[in-house]
Amino acid sequence: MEKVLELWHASGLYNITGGQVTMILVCLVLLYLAINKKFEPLLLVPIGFGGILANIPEAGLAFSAVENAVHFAKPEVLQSLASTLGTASTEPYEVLTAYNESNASAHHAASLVAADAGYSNGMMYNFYSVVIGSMIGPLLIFMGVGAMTDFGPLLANPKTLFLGAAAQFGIFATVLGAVGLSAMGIMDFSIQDAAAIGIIGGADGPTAIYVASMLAPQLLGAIAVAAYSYMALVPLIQPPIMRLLTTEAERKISMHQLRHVSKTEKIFFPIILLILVAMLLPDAAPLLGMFCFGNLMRECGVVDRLSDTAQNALINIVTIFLGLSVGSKLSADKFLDLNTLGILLLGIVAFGIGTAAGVLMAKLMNKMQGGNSINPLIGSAGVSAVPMAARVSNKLGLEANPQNFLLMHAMGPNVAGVIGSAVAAGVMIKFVG
Amino acid sequence: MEKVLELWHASGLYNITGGQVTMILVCLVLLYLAINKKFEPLLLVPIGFGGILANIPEAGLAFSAVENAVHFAKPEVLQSLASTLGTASTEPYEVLTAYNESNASAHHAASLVAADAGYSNGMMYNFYSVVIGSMIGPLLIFMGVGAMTDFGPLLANPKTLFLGAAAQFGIFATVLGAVGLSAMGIMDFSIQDAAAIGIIGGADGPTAIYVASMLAPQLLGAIAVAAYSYMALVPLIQPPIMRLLTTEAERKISMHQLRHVSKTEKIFFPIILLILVAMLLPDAAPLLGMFCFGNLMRECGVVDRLSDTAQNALINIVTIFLGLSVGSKLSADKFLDLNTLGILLLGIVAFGIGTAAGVLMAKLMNKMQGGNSINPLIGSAGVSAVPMAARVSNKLGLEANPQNFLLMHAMGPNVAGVIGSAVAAGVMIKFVG
Amino acid sequence: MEKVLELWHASGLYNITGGQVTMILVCLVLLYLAINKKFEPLLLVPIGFGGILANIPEAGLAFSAVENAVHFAKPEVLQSLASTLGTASTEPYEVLTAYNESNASAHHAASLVAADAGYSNGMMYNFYSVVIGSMIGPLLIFMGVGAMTDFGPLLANPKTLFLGAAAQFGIFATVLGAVGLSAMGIMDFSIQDAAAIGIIGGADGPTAIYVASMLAPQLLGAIAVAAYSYMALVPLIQPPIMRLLTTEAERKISMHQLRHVSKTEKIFFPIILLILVAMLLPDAAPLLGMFCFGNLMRECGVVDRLSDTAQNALINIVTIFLGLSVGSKLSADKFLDLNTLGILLLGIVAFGIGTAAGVLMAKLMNKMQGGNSINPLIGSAGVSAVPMAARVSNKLGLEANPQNFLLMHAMGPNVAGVIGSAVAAGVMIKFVG
Amino acid sequence: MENLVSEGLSLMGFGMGFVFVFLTLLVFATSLMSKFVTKFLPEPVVLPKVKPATPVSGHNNDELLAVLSAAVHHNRSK
Amino acid sequence: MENLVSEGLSLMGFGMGFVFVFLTLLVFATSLMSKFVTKFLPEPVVLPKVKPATPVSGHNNDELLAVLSAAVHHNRSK
Amino acid sequence: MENLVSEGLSLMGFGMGFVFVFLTLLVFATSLMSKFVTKFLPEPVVLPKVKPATPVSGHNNDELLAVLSAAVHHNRSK
Ligand code: NA
Ligand code: NA
Ligand code: NA
Repeated sequence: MEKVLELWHASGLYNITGGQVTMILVCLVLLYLAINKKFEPLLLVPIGFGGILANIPEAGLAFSAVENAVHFAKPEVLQSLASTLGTASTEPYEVLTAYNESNASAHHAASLVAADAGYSNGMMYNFYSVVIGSMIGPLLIFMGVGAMTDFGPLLANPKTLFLGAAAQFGIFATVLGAVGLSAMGIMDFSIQDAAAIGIIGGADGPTAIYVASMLAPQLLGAIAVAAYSYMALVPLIQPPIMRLLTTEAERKISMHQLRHVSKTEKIFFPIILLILVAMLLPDAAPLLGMFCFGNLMRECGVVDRLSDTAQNALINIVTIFLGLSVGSKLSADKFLDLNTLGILLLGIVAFGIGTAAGVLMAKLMNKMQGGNSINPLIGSAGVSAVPMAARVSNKLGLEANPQNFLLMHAMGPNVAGVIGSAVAAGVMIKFVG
Repeated sequence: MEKVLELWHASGLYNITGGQVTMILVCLVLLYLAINKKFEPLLLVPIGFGGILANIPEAGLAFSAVENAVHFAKPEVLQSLASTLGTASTEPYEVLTAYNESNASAHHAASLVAADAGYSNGMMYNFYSVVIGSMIGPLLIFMGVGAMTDFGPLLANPKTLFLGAAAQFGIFATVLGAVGLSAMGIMDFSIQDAAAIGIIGGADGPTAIYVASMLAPQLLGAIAVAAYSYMALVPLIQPPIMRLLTTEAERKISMHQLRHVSKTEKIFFPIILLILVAMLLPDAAPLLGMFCFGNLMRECGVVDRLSDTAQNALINIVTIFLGLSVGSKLSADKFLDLNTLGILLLGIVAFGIGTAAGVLMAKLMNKMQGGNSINPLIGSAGVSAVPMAARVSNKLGLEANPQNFLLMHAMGPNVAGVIGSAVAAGVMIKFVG
Repeated sequence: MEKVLELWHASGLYNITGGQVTMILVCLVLLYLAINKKFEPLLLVPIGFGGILANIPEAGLAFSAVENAVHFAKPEVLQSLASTLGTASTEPYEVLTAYNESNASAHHAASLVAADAGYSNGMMYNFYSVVIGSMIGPLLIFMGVGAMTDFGPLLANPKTLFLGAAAQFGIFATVLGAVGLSAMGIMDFSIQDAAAIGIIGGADGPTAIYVASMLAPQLLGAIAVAAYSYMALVPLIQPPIMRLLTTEAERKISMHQLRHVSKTEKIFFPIILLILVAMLLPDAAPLLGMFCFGNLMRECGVVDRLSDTAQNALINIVTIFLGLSVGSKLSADKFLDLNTLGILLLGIVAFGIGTAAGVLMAKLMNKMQGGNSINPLIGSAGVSAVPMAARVSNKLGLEANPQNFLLMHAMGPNVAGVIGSAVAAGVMIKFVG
Repeated sequence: MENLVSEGLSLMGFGMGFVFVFLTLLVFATSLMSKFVTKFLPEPVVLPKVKPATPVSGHNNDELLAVLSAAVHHNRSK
Repeated sequence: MENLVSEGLSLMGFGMGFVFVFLTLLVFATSLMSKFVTKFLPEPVVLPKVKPATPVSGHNNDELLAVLSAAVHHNRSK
Repeated sequence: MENLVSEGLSLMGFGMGFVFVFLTLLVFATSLMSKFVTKFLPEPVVLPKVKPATPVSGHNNDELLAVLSAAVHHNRSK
């Protein structure tokens, strides 16, 4: 009987908190959106499922060994942790606070104490540490995306890079919005938090995860969920803004066919981009370096088996673990927070402003070139969200003029937006990292 | 000349022990069984080969840096290790004992001492630490198996889950057998050891490795070898028991065709299973969580590239390293032991009892449903050993009635057995872990 | 304005050193050779690209956290590092020297100090530690190469193993050359350095990386670049030597067709080789053990899915990271050195001597067998450089006699050379490691 | 030793008991779910098999190429 | 708090500025490169698509098999 | 320095010596093995190439499908 009670007291049903119930429901909604509505399923299926795992009561899958030790709160273990961390109190909450505030040496010592007491890191915690804590996950995704990206349309019309630059205004406007909300006392974001939130406007998943894990790891879950959800919502978010800012005549503009781009130009491009990054913004070097490496493998034509692996087996493996790792940050204590609402709100504003900035820049460029050569609809593709945003441009173009195929023209700003947000990421890491 | 002697004194031939010779022969037999007799070759080829590597004299491939340092027994290194571990003696054996009994901090310190003295972990030791010590290997295999499993037959007839429950009796009967042998003084198993041995009766390789690495790592080699060997022997072990416990008339029972199961049901199933695990037995969450995740990726239909990778590149990579890691536990000092014989004996008993319990349960269910709707031969498939046990059921069914195809009916209890033994694993980890 | 200056002072352009410019140019040349001249592109593309990444100023991608902390030289951090490392000076250079000379415990403590100060290991440094520092990279490549190697031609004519032995003379002659240059005061190589340089003559990339990372990690970059470059240059290096040492009549010798080798022999071979290694030279066990494991997976016929993965997804993934990791050792401070020139010079000498020794051994064997059964041109294939060297033998054979197909005959010594240089590696690790 | 045996017995009792309870609940939950799905979420009658397009970053080349070739065709035919 | 807003403003200014400077430089560099390539490294007119042979350790079985079968043929026809 | 050269010479001597000894033993062992195999384990004369079925957990869908379709056929034909 005693054992039955023990089992019952250790069960999820007995221990579950309201927060965990809420988060499990949130994650089921994410799975629904991913599976039924095809919202970026490759990421949102693992994220949603990982979120459920992270919220299983008593399993402690998303916690470190020390957090698990504190959770189970055996007096002698707490005593030992407290003395290691140099705190007088053995209250669980205060031991945890002391742990979170302690330096790397104390962390290491506390981990050994927890290990001696028989506690170990949760599975999801280990996934997070290895895949995101070490940054390797986002970097390998970036390498794979580089290996999948064709810079041909960009090289055929390099001026579309300006559209990719303009659309990053969404990022920085959102940073300002976030610090504004904090200054007004509505939210409580530091400048690091604000920068990490802003990057949602980059409309690029791995960049957002990379920056958030560096500047505001406690917000990572909300930021990643917002970034991927809004990327999936691009076909809903962008069209009204695009229609509002363009005239029917502008939307009808037909662009002339792109010139042929040679293999050699495609090989040179990633190297030039890398050198430029190296010379101007070393902080963006890991992200753009891996991106350029993937692209060089793709274009050079002599390492096809490596390029294939980077685009398939490797990126798939990393995607599985990256998704689960992001999910580990969806534990109730980290996600259910007024800040999360703020992030979701600011994220959609970021997408909107980025879209508007891209379209306005395209209008400006069109004006400067005589008013009949650049369809402003391709400007919105500058936010990234490859290739969804480019398809949206194409769709609106076809609506205005059924013979007006904008897809290839929009691919230029689309991939430019990837570069643009990686550069923006580098600037933010440099200044507030 | 001196150097020739040195080379000779460092050679394997000069240093080999009888135990190492024996183990290399044992591993050659494993390779023979795997290659010629097709005994679960995907695991037994790496295990057998890894076992040979682990028994190469002087190479120390399966030892930690500290064990290697103690093996070569330089006085100053032993002195330094002894003082780090707080033991007075510098006898190699006693230093090693002190190391094995010391806590995590002392382990860490001793590793640094060994590293300073120029010793490093053996290759196989590293494989084991990363793949099994961290639990990631069995979990990823479970994810891949989940991605390969079709729960259709189970969903068409959920009552077959009872067969998967009954067959787990083999596990717990064996636990009792193991503690009985210890109580009688024949063997020397702790309750943890007994639980780990019992799980052999689960007839599921990754579950056995997971539980053994948690409860009784020193027995892991024998347990894994027993589990995979007996799974390969299912076509020999099960039929006599099945024939003994069923009548000719029962074996002739034809089952009616399974109903069609919709895609939606298949998507819901892993989520329901996960929630149930989360609510009732958090200790089984890592194992069943990854299993459900794999299955959801398979069924949801929107992440096929992830599901493909989980079933192919990823599970193959993990299988290679898991096999080698298990092999690292086949070093003579760990394997050649009376306990190993006990494990091999208890393991086959476990399979037999599990088979019998499954068949008896099926007979009972058949009786309760009027005696002509459930063929008791499908009960034996409840031990798992997917899909071998289901094929055995089918084969015996065809023998009794050449028009009686039981394979699909036996797949239900077969996959139910996987769930059943994972639940049993969770209970044991909860109570004795 | 202040921030603009800050950005400028942190930019690559402001901080770049002459050495970094030089190294970036060297890496661009490597990329050119790999892409345009097809010089072992699978390795040289990642190595070259990784070399550029390693030389990005201020990014510190190839440096450890401690090195990065010292580079940015904040007084309080230097102070803290100096006291941890037990050195009085807080001069960056001296702190770094103290770090490099300190033991594992001090290294660990210094890493924690650097982490506390907010510094982390560079991306490339982590790649190197995981892939090469742990030895796993070269070992997995060897496993994959084993899974790709057909020992049929060798088994059909086992005497060609002598050719693989003879060609290793290039390795040891180069060791002697390296110590000779040091004895004369021209270079400054230790015996470990000399052994690592000699292994270039083994004409086998992963063996060279394995030995260099063990005996002379500071020379790894130059050794790997030399090894892969000269392997690509085999069609230029070998023919003149082969023509010089053979007569027209010898080159015309036609060899009789190889006998059929049974599957069983091919299965036994890797096991016999492993046992022999285990008995005679445990230090070569990791390298040859993984090689034999790969080959057994290939030949045993029951684990084709593992063998496929070892030859494709896994080896591709490892190749990407191995190349980048080698590239991390191409940072200016480690590569631009008189020693590098010495290594490049000694490496080509090693290839030349190895080729000559192989050809001379083949001539001797031909003489001993009556002078008309072994074409000495196949001797040069004993250096390894699989399968380039065998193709060179074939090409020269066809030049002398258009009906004389030597390729299969040269494959025997070719794969024998792989075994030979792995054995030589084991001997050197045993004696000077 | 007695203690060990009683631990074994208790592990057996609780273990088998829990396994049965758990799988019984799973039988109920699964049956309920199947009924629910059959009633409220029936499968569409004809489901043409469509290969789902799930590129990681969504670079869907098929659609891209289709549109591109249409575009080229359009330009040529002018 | 004021400080936070001014930090945000400055981040915005410098960030957007830098992004534009960087991408402008990239436009110039790319255009220059394209001109250079078009002028000095034009593509060969007809480039027959050849599948590059890139085995990791170079075990090129195709060539090997081709030569081997030729050799076998040669031996047989003697 | 003299010491270094003598170390190099000794490494050369022992190294080449060992490589030759090792590969000579390998020649003997391999030849013996080949003789043994040819004598006692000859290959069956005709070996029809069968693709080995080696699923990790053994979920062999081919066989399963074959049996399943037979079963369906059987049920339908009743
Ligand atoms: Na972007
Ligand atoms: Na089972
Ligand atoms: Na060689």
